Amino acid sequence: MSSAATNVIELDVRTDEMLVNMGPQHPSTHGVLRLVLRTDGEVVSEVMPHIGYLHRCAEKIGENLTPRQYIPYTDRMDYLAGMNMNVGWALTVEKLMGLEVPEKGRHLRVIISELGRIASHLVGMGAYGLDLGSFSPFLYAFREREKILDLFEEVCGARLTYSYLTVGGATADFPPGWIDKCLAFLDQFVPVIDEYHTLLTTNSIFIRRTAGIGVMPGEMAIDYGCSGPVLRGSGVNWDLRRDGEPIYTSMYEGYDWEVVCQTNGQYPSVYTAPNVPTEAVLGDCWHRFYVRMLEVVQAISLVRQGIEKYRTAEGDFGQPVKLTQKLPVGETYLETECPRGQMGFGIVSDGSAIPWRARARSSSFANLSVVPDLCQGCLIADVPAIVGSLDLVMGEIDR
Amino acid sequence: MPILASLLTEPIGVAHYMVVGAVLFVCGVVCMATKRNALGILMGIELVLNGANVNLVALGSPYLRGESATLMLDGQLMAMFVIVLAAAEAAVALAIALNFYNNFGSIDVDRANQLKG
Amino acid sequence: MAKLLNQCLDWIASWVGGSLPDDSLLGYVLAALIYVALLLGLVATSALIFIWLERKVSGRIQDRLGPTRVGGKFGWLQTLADGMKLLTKEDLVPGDADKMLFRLAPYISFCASLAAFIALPFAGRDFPFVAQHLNIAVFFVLAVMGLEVFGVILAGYASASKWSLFGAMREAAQVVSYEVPMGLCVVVPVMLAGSMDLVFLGDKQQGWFTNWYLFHDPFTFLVFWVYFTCGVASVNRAPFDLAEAESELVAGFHTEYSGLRWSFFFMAEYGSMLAVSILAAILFLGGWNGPIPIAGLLGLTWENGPVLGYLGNFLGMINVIAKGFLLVTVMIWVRWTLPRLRIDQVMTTCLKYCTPLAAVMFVGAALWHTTLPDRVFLGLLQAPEVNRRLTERLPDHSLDVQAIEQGTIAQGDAL
Amino acid sequence: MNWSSLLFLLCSGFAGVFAIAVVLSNNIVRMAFYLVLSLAATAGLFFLAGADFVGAMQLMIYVGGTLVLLVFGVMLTAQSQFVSMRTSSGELLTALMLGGALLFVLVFTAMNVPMWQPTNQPSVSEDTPVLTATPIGMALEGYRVDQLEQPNPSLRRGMSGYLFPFVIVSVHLLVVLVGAAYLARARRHHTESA
Amino acid sequence: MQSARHSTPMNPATTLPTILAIAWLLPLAAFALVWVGYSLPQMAGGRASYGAQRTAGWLATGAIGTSCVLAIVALIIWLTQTAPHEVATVHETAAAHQAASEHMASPPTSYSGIYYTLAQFGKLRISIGYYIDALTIAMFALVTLISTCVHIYSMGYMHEELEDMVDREIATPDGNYYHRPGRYHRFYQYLSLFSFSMLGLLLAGNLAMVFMFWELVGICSYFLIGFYFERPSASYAANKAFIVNRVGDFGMLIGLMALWSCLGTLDFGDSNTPGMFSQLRSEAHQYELDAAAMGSESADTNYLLLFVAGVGLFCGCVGKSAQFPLHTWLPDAMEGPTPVSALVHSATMVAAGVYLVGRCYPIFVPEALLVIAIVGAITLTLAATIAITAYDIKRVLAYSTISQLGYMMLALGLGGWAAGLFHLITHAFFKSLLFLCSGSVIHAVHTNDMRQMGGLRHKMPWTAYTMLIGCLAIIGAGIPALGIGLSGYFSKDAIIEQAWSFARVNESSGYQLLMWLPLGGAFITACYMFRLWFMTFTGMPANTERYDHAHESPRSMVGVLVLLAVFAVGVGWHVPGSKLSVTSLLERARPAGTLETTTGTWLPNLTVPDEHLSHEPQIAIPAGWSAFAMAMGGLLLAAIIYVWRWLRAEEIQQSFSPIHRLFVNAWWFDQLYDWMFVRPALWKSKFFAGIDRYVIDPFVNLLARGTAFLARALDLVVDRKAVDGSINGLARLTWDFGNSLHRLQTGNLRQYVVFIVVGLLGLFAAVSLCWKYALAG
Repeated sequence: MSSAATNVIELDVRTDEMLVNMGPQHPSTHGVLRLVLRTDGEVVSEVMPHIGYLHRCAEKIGENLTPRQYIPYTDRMDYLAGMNMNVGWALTVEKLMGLEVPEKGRHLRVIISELGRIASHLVGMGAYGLDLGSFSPFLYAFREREKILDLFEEVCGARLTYSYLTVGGATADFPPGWIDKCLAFLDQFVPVIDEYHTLLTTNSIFIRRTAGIGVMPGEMAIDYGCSGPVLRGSGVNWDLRRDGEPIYTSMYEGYDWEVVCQTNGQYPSVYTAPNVPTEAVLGDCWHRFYVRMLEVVQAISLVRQGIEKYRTAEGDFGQPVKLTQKLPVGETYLETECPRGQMGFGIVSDGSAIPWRARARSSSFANLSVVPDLCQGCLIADVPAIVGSLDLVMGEIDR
Repeated sequence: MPILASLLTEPIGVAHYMVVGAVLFVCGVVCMATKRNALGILMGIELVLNGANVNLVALGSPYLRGESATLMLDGQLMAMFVIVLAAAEAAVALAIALNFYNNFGSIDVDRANQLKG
Repeated sequence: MAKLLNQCLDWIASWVGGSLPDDSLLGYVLAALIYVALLLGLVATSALIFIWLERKVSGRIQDRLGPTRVGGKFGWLQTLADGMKLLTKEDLVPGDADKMLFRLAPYISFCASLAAFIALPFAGRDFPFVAQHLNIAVFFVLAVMGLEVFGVILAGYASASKWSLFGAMREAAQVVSYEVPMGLCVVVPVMLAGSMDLVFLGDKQQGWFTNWYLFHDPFTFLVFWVYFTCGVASVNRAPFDLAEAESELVAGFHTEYSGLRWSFFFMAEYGSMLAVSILAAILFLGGWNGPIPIAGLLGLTWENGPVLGYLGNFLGMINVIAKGFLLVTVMIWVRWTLPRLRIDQVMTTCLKYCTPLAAVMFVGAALWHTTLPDRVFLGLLQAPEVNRRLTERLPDHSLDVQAIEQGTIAQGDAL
Repeated sequence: MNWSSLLFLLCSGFAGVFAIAVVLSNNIVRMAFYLVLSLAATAGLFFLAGADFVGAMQLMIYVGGTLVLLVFGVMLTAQSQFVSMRTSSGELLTALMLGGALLFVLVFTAMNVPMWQPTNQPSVSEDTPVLTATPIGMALEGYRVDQLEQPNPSLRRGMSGYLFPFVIVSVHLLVVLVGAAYLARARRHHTESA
Repeated sequence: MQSARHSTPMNPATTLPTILAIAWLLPLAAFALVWVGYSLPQMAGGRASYGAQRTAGWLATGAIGTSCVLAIVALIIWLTQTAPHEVATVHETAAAHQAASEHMASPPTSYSGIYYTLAQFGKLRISIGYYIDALTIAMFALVTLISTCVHIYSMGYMHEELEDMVDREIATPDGNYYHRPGRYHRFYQYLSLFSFSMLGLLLAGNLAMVFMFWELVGICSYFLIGFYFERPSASYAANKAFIVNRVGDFGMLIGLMALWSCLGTLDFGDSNTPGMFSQLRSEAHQYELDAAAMGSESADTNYLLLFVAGVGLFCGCVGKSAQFPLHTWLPDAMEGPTPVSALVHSATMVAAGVYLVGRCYPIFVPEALLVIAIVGAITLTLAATIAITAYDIKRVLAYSTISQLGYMMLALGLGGWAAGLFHLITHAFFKSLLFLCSGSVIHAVHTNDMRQMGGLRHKMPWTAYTMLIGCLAIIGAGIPALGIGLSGYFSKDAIIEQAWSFARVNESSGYQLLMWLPLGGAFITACYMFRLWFMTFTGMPANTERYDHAHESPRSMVGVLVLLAVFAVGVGWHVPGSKLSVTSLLERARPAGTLETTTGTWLPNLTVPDEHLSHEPQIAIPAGWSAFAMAMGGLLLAAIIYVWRWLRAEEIQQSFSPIHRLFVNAWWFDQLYDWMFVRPALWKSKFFAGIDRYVIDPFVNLLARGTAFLARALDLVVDRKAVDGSINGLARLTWDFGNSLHRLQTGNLRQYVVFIVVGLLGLFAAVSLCWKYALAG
């Protein structure tokens, strides 16, 4: 025996480490993420994410188009929450131009982007169930998402790539009767959330699969630059809608809401949801999922408030600026709270109508970077559970 | 050879079973004598035990011989014990093989010659 | 059956002046062929129905319609259409695969699953509907169903795909482990009946549902659920479908399979599901003896002559199959409801919960049985006469319990 | 030829051919596969010989348990360089020759003992089922219900049961289980600095 | 015995000797013509032209062809004009055998007479006579047929000899190859002479004439082996063949003397005086061997003399038929041209030994037969083992020939008269086929080494597949269940059945070996024959250059191959629609009294069984199946090693290197003889030569250097070698002993298993001694 003061652990069987490709064609990587797993039996010793399969030169394109022309490209970044992308880019340009959106337009944006958040979280939730082998919740989630998409279609004519919210406000106002339809949807949707909780959140197998898995402490989340539900799932009380730049926080001025995050062992009680199971550890997959579920409830409340305010607001909804509007010389950067986290856009302008440099900072990219750390020593089955709980969208990462 | 020729006309006797048992036994022995893989040798042992079992069962079978001289139930009980003990043996042998594999990084029994004289 | 066939053939042969001995090979081969055809028909048809059922049930569960068109209504011919599609698919074999094993593996799985039906009776009494009446049928069925795992393991190995290998290893670990609690559960009704003969076990539960072993005592009631859980696990159905977990292992052991071979794995899976369910039905749910003894009430019993008895058996057969289908439907329901367990959790479920539970139930049922013999339905009712009379049918060719008690038979004094 | 001869031929043919395949095959996984088939065919032989309990046991314990274990071991160690290891032809030939000699001797003996030659009247018709499960169970508990008519009391005494071996085997199994688990378990060496 | 039973217009008694005499003398005429027309002028310095050389070939071929036609005519006459022997009825049941045996109370039909009396010394008459029976006729047809085939084949094979020839085997001192004029005509001259001698040997009516032609074929063989006499190896081989044969002939002479001294005649048949056969097996004695008839003082002495005569005659046969221990010449004889190997050294001349034993069968006592059987058994095993390791294609065939001759001898020795001779005939066909095929291959690739061949079946399909037929025939391929097979199947089965039958009658384990050896031999035969075929014709070409130049042989050669292949397939069959076959023909010649079970006088437990007993199903079926299994096993082993390559030949050689070396060096017989006979002779001569030259000088020198040398020697020998050496030696001995013991403990698991099996077998052998169901029982 060596004299070193070490504890040598010999494994049961000396197995060879195996390199396994999970993706880019794999049912559980939601697109074209490629994870190279180094496994020892069922135990994963290392995960190496490989990205770039969906790279489309989005930033470079931004240097060739005017900001309004660029709006459709932002749709294609986080294609599950195109509306939120639109609003992020629009706000950045507005910040550069010093534009201010009218009151009505502000509430319109809140309604639309919170609906977008619901739609996005529904996919995240349903697909997560799928990742854990439960198929039906996925369809339940999509059923409801389709209803939101119906609403979106009605306002802008598209179901996925909306290009609705744009620099200066929106392309159009809500069609007549749309508000009622939206409210009707929300009324119908609230009880459905309980079904989701039954099928997933409180399901004991679900809890066993997620609680205590992929635990990420708050500091680590901050270190890695995680944001959105991933960050808040680790107990960091941070939401740009509250903590962001004024131009963004002013959008939510007058809204009554709380950041969904466990503080002092408690989630905000305003949003009704099942209790946290004892097995769950703050920062694990279950909490990330749970935060998303609560944010859906939160978004419902925000939409309802937004509708109230919209109805009473006066004036124009905010006409879009000219397509070839010249930009002032300067540089600006703005992050907004998208469903997946902080989506930042930056512009450097030389005074022409076309930005000299367009930049996008993806939340999923930062969230993905924790995968190698979280998956250290987990089981193969935990990899989809962890990756799914981060709710990544490759379109955003690869841009 | 006569037994082969008469197989079509004669009823099956203990001798027939014994021939099968012999084939299994010899295959097992040859397997043990030719395989370098420890697990291959283990398989040879299983074959050998099975060859013996065939004989035991045949001698205990009421269908094959006069009842007065058969082993009857004893044959079957012996065979059962053999099966059970073979399972035990396989478990231990497998454990040894895996341990060997851990220590040598190989399953080749030719590597296990460190104690040779 | 074979003798009967030979006699029939002899009778036919006598028209042309020939004759056939009772033990002619012809009858035996014919009988075997008939049985195989019947069982294959049953397994294949029920696989067809189950696949359709699976799609329909999952559709309904998920707020969809499922197949609606093929075959006119309800898409009832959808499976057939799928089958045709599978037949026309290219039969792919990966370049690095062990070709022979790769090709053989689906058939091994299917054969094992089909072989379990050899010993499964569909009706009992004087003329049991069973291909091979074994007095150790329970044992045999369990043993043969354990062989299905070989096909899966070989498929996993031979595919030369890492995902397949993972699936195979999981399956091997899972099936071998679950055989233990499953065996323990099965032992409970075997102990109550005192026989491993499935026909006998079924007949012991004659009469109303009160005579079912499910309701025999609280322990058997629980054991049934443990058995069902283990059964689901041993046929690799969700939430225990680790071997083919699509979100983790792409498609597990059959990742590389396509077309007909793939469909054989499917058939094997559904065949096993049916076998496990029918075994459960016979062991716990009275087999061919319904909740209400319709056949008995209608007078279709063997006491009233063979023809009526035969008709009663037919009813019984429908009863068994219906129960089997019911349990399979439950499996389908479970599959579309629950998430999947992780492999270590599957093993924990088996070793930490199912096995001790089954062992405790076994002891409990044994104690119950000794304290309250000849009582059924949680000990509330007296066992009906017919059931007690059946005790005499114990395979006791010289077993004289009294003689043992009086010590005339030497106990193992070799000790 | 009657049906039992036919089935015997089939089963023994399978058992023998696949046993030979085990010997001839170089690939360890295939060997395991052939072994499975061979042992399953042997179980068929047991059924034919009227030992259905032993046959089912063979299927369950041997084929279903031991061999799965074996296959497990094979897969744990089946790295490409160990999947097929050749022995030198000389050894192969020696083994084959010796095996041939052994086979000859065994077959020769099997065919030369008149006691073992087939008789025209099997003592029990092949169609009457022989119920073995209960007598075996009783024998394991120490009662020989099949030996009640044994005229020789001393023989009866000696053959009266298998309770003792049964107990020994069960203890043995327990020990083996523990031992195997210990052997293959993770071992932790706690070494302190000198 | 002159049969007067038939008085048809064409009396076979007169026509047959005439026809056969013409057939016999025709080759002599050809020889003489070629000699006068070609060789004499050449000796005087003349050169025969290309066309003229060709003519010589045609002349010889025409002569032997005519002989062949005549022989066939004789055969037809025989078949039509003489009544079939009663024994020739096909034997179906044991009862029929019994009946047949009783009918045997008459000797076979034969015609004997004298063409010309050379000299008469008292009772001993030396004459040119004839003894014609079915065996003579059959052999006549066989020899002329094969000889004709070889003549035709040689026209293609020897075409290089038509003009000036470059012998690439011999390098002249100036670095070129040796040039010489072609010797085409001489080749045919020798072939004709050989044909004449061989036919004379077959026709001979007495042993003296047999001896004369015996020597004549020996001479021809000498000429033909040494055909390329410029090659040292060829001339060495020719000398070796000649000298080794003389050793056997010496024994034969003793046998002849013994016979003559007690019988007073060497005639086979009764021409004027009673011949040997009728003296020894008189009608009065139920044709049983009657030692008393020999007219000596006591029966024991007579028996001894008979034994000596038999063994002596057999000695000659040992030499001619290359049996152990005089087998060493035959492989070397392959130095001759391949057609010669086919004709002389496989099909005809070497079979003359077997023929002679068959011819003189009535005079062999059971003990002499046992000697024959033992020698045959040893030979067949020995030669077969050597053949496995040989790489020279012709040497493989040569050893195969020796082995097959061993089979024939074994059959004769075990009482299988018809079996042995039947195998002689079938063997002649398929072995000449095999040799001619190998000649075709050698012709194509210009090498004898099989390691240089491979894949040739694509290049020369006719040769390949005719050779495959030959191989199948020699291993005795057939389907036992249907009773269909190639010629070798019938003849080899007959031998093995006889061996089986012998082993059943004689229970002592030594005699059992006489059954197991031929069975094992069948395995090895199949193994080496197919090794040859696979190495030559299948697989990848080993030497691409040779492969690319290979080509199918000319039509004259291929045609002969096909013809012989047809015979190799069908010579064992019945003529369709009749019961006529080679066996039935042979049965017509079976000597009287040899179809009975006889026991030895000195060895009472030695029983030579009646040959017909071997056709009983309880012997024939297991024997047939085991022969079949053995042949298939050998074929399988060859395929495993050389086609599928599961086993590697080199590895096997390595692991069994002592055995391999033994086989490769042909059991060290050549070396043994070299040490035992050649070297002593050389030493002796050197010694006597040296006495003259070296007796004085060394003696003086020795004295001169004596003292110094002695001192040094004492130091060297006594001190260092003896004293130190003995102590060191003792130490080393201990060390080696320990080492040799530790070698057993290899730590090799598989070896331990092998030890266990060996122990098990040993245990069984021990048990066999006392358990009645085990082997010895």
